[in-house]
Amino acid sequence: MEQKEQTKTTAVKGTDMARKVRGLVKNIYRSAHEAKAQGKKVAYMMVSSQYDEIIRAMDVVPIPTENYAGLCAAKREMDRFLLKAEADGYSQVLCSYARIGLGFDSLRKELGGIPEGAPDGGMPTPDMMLGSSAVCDPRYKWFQAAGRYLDVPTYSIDVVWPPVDADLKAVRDHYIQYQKEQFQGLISFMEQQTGKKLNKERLWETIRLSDEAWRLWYEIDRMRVAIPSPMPAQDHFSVMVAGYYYPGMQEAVDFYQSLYDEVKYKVENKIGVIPDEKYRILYGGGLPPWHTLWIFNYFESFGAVFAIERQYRAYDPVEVPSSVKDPVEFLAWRSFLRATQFYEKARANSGNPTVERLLGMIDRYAIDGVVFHACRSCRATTIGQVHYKNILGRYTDIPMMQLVSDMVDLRDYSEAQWKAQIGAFIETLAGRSAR
Amino acid sequence: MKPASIQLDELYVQRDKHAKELRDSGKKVIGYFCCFVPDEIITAFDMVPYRIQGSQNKAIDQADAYIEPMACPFVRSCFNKALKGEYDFLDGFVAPHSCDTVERMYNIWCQNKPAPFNHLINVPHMMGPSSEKFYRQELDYFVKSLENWTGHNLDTGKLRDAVRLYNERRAVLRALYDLRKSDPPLVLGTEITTVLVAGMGIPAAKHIELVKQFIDEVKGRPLPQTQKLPRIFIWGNELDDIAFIKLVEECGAWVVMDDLCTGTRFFWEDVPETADPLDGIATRYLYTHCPRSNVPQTKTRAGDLENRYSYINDFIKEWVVNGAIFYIVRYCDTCELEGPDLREYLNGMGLPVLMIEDDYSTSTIGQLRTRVQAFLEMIG
Amino acid sequence: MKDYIKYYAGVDIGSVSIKAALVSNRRLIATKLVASGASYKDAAQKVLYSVLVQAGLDAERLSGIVVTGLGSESAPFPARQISDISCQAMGCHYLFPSARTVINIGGQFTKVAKITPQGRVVDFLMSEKCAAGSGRFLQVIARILHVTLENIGPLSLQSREPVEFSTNCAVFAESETVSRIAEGARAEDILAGVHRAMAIKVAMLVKGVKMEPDVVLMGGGGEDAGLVLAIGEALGTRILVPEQPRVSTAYGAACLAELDLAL
Amino acid sequence: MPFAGIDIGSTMTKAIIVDHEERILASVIGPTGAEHRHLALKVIDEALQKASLAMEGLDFIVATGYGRISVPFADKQITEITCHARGIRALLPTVRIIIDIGGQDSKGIKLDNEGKVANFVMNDKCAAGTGRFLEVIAETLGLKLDRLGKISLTAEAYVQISNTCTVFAEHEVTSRLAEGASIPEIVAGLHEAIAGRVINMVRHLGMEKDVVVTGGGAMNIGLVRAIENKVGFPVLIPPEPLLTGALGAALAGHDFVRRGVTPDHGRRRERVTFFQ
Ligand SMILES: Nc1ncnc2c1ncn2[C@@H]1O[C@H](COP(=O)(O)OP(=O)(O)O)[C@@H](O)[C@H]1O
Ligand SMILES: Nc1ncnc2c1ncn2[C@@H]1O[C@H](COP(=O)(O)OP(=O)(O)O)[C@@H](O)[C@H]1O
Ligand code: SF4
Ligand code: SF4
Ligand code: SF4
Repeated sequence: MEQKEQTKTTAVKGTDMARKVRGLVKNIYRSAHEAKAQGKKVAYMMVSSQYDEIIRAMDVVPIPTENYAGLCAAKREMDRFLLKAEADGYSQVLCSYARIGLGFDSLRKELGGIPEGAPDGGMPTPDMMLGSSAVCDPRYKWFQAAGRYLDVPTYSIDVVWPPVDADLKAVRDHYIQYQKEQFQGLISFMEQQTGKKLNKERLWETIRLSDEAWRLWYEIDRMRVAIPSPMPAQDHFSVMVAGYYYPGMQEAVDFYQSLYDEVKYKVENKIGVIPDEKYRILYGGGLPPWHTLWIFNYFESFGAVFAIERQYRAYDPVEVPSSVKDPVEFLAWRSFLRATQFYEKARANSGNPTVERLLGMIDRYAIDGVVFHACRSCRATTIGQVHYKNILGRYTDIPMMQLVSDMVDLRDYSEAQWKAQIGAFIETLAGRSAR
Repeated sequence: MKPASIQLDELYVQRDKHAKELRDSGKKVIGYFCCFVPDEIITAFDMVPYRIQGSQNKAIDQADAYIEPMACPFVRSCFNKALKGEYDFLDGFVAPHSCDTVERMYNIWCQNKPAPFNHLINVPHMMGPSSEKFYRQELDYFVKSLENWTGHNLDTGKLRDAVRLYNERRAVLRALYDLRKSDPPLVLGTEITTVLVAGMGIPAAKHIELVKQFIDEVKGRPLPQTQKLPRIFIWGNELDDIAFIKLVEECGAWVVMDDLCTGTRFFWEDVPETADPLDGIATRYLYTHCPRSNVPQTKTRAGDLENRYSYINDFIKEWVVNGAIFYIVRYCDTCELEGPDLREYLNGMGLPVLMIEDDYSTSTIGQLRTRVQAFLEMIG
Repeated sequence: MKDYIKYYAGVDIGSVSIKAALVSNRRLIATKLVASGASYKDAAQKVLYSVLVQAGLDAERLSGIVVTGLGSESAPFPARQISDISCQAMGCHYLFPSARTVINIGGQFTKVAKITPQGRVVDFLMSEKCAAGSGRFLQVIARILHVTLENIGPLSLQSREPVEFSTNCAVFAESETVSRIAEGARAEDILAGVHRAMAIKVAMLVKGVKMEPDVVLMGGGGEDAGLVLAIGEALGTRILVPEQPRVSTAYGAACLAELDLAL
Repeated sequence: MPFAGIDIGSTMTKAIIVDHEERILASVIGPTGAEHRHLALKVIDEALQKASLAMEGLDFIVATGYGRISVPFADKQITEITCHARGIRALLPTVRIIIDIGGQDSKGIKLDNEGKVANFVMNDKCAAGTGRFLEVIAETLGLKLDRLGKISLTAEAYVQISNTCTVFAEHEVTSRLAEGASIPEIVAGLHEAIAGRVINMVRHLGMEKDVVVTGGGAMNIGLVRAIENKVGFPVLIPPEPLLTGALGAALAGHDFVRRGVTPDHGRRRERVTFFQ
């Protein structure tokens, strides 16, 4: 029996450059397959682990397994992977990215090749897996579990950030030292696997390129204070691909340069995402609902545009002391400074760095309302949203709302409920502007 | 004097009673989460370490206004108690970075129910020399903030004494576990949980005394006469209520061994007595067997599993186990990723496994009866 | 002069029932409630027709219609769509001008809104995508217990030893109910237990918007005296319930049609 | 030497009496009500009457199903998992996988070569994937339960029902109807959804031939077809799927007697006081 056709999933984008991201995504998997064919090393990796430049500098081709999960969801091709992982004994509440990844690996092993119809040609079998404890727990456990399907060398590193109430002067040295040693451990592992030594000059070069890309990206986001909004959050969730999946590559710099030009043009000519911008929304956090991104367009149909977002947003540029001469030490410093950049502010005000960040955005981007997305299976990006909302409420009275589903698992999503909530939210915004 | 079993029962029911009495007599009580905050350090400062627990038999009725319902229900339950004022007696609140949820909870707790002293210890997820060094430095920082707060310097002699004291408690508890080796075991699984949970809120010296007495009482009891029953090993995270273990034993089994946050995990290994006691403490706690820590990979998958779980293999052989039950508190990502691997390992040894995911709530435990009973029928 | 009076209708297309209210100058003239069934369209047409007939009016005499509720997109007649949260707020405001917090327990979701003295929504929360804490849940339990909906409330009030539930899933609670029956628990104690469990869920939502008195309970849940009592206890406050709780949202919709606010 | 099995399910109560050659003497099926005890007695009495026996004439009574703990006259309580396995072993000895779809939960049971339970899985708390799910939706659609199967077979395509929760699936169903999907397509979608969930769960055990579908769900031909589609080969259906558990219970009673376990007569007498 055939299944009747599906509803729409992807979002209409606001910028030309965001539409080009699809090519960048395809290229991730294409280059991994090509590298594999040429006998180059490919590695499963976790995005935003602060080690990205090292992987590039070692000439290892990364396969971002989390991105692949999001891709499957956007193509609504996730169910068989989710179900496979669940059949293998993984809980239905376990991180759904991990479930897709494990389900994919399990299926590939069972079939002896890439499952037919897997989006973008699927992920090739990696030569190594590189986990990290940055951002969340599943990211250092997932590859260990994947060992069930893949007998390949696996290495994970810690990425440590101090708590906001820490005395930064007292802890800085041991945090940076540990971070550096963790990177060094990774480097020796990769040197063993590839049979090549890390070239420090090459590492400096990749750092320079990725810092340059992120600087441009930061400038772009600063331009987004413009009214009407030149680039919406759904575009951000596309264009982040260059920053997170092409670190240390010229492609990322070129991409953001073009995007910079486009956004600049839009700002100068007051070209907005939608013709009648009534409300400016802040995407307060939570992974995007990859399965139903058109929901952003649904907001737009009421004149509400997502002007800025916290999720997947680049760190603000940080100033590593010029005395740091070693690139690995530079990475450790950069990681520490990125993590703690809002701590001072937080301690002086709300006590919470995320809240500080959100407050700054609400102010600068002339925000009318905040929307959070709680993902049932992603603890790391979800837990705390209610707390942020509570604290934000002490500083601002703009409406805030939390939508609940999952980043990829459609079974946790109810369109009827979302529409009802969005309707009421828009009316609340309207009620305020009428007052 | 009441028999130790009765005293322990009372302490199990009213976990905070003794800690509150001590506090009223002028002692400071420091609450902490999980198995990664060394009791020894707190004790060396002449304070009472108190392991924070939730209530499996009470609904979580306030925490949802502060933390999402998809967070670990154990942590939510603990915070729910805090919101109700049931942890107001704590002078300090210490959280290790055991998992994402506890780390988030630290901030939420401090911002809504701050204790006079609050501290987070960052515990590495990796194991290895550099992690050991870092964790040691985190402990130094913890000691320093305790010194700042109490106005006293850490007395290394007292720390050494505390190490010895807790090692003694570990030895006593292991001796208690030895009584589970015989068939039928001399102590029930429910009794063991009662004894352990009762001890989490009182000074070690007092606990040692009670457990020793309890062991004597057990040895004096008549031997239980029953037909042969399956011997069960329980693996999982937070199981601080006896309800589930009771269910398993009621269905016709002996619970004889465990690897739980509220079981062997927190006490099994001794702290080595090193020249600088903090070194030994750092080593001991960092290498706690817990799904939230990552054992480095070896060459092969089989070798890997062996490396990660051989201690469980020892438990199973020594305590002559016939079946394993996993009790996982839902939304614990690390346990959920670990469970299938451990099952693969145990099945490989021919040990049947029942995997249960639950809500940290005794009200749902009746639901599990069919599953547990069928499992026992299957292996029996 | 009758011809110069203006009439407005509100239609609330809910998951369990479809309701219509006819108002003029905020005065309630007629109401109608039918079960939703398989076709929203027919039922919506039917309730609208019914209130018009009750008032002896032609469809042309209507000066405005607002549709609301989960099924509002399938309204078979031209009408403004407004979310049920705004409608319930407005309905509540005209019924109880002192109200600041309004709870609506419908078939599928429970919604809580904080409102201004003018009846505007300032904050709201909706129950999670889990049926526990919704009216349908009670229906399922009533069905297992062989109790009619109308009897749930009175029966629950007779309970002396409510069964303790702390699970938060409707269907799971359903199986728990079955095992409690198996253990011999009495129907009234089970119902009272369910009411308490639901009340805890609802109270969480209410606390989430930072409750302010007066608190009004509308929707099908308002018909259930046992639930009203349990919520009052959980919140430690007095709960106001309108006379016809299930049509209050439709009434609010009709009022909004009349006000023609720029929402 | 007669043996009785009584299966108190969440929806139906079933009783069976077999003789020492394991021939069925009587069987009764009735709905499970709010008061299990009375019903248990009613059903067993009816069965006893059919078999022209008295309670005292029974050599062993085994109770199973959800309500097993509240059958005061039973000699032993065993889970439905073991009973289903026992029943199927007698009826269809080649079976290796049992899929039991009951009113309240669904289960997968794997049998070893001797027909003993080697492993099992049960649905986790959610009603989706059970008979109750179908009952609730059938009610919403205004359909009789026993018609669902045939209706879905007339559909050429199915609509996807993605909500796992009964209560929300119900709403999804009504909105699909509003969008113009036909009732057969929706019913087919429901079967597809349940079959998917159940099979996915059963896959934990590893699929192996033969597969039998039993319990109330086996009465629904549309659901059975959907399951076959997922499994990829035909499945077996016992002649009276609702009775498998009760039969297994009766046979388990026989096994007990063979092993020399004596019935618990103390319990049985309680029944007399109960009756008055
Ligand atoms: N007389 C009653 N007694 C108790 N509960 C009732 C009664 N009537 C309706 N209900 C409850 O109200 C719910 C339906 O509420 P309603 O407001 O009509 O829902 P919706 O707006 O979603 O259609 C039912 O699920 C039922 O639990
Ligand atoms: N004729 C039928 N057609 C379709 N489904 C049926 C039929 N008879 C019973 N059922 C289904 O079987 C379920 C009851 O099955 P059963 O195995 O007796 O469950 P339980 O043991 O939990 O009572 C009901 O929920 C219903 O969905
Ligand atoms: S928990 Fe969240 S951040 Fe972590 S791997 Fe899963 S999806 Fe990614
Ligand atoms: S049970 Fe798991 S999620 Fe909960 S606190 Fe422990 S490690 Fe964290
Ligand atoms: S957990 Fe239960 S109530 Fe919640 S969605 Fe699932 S079936 Fe429904």
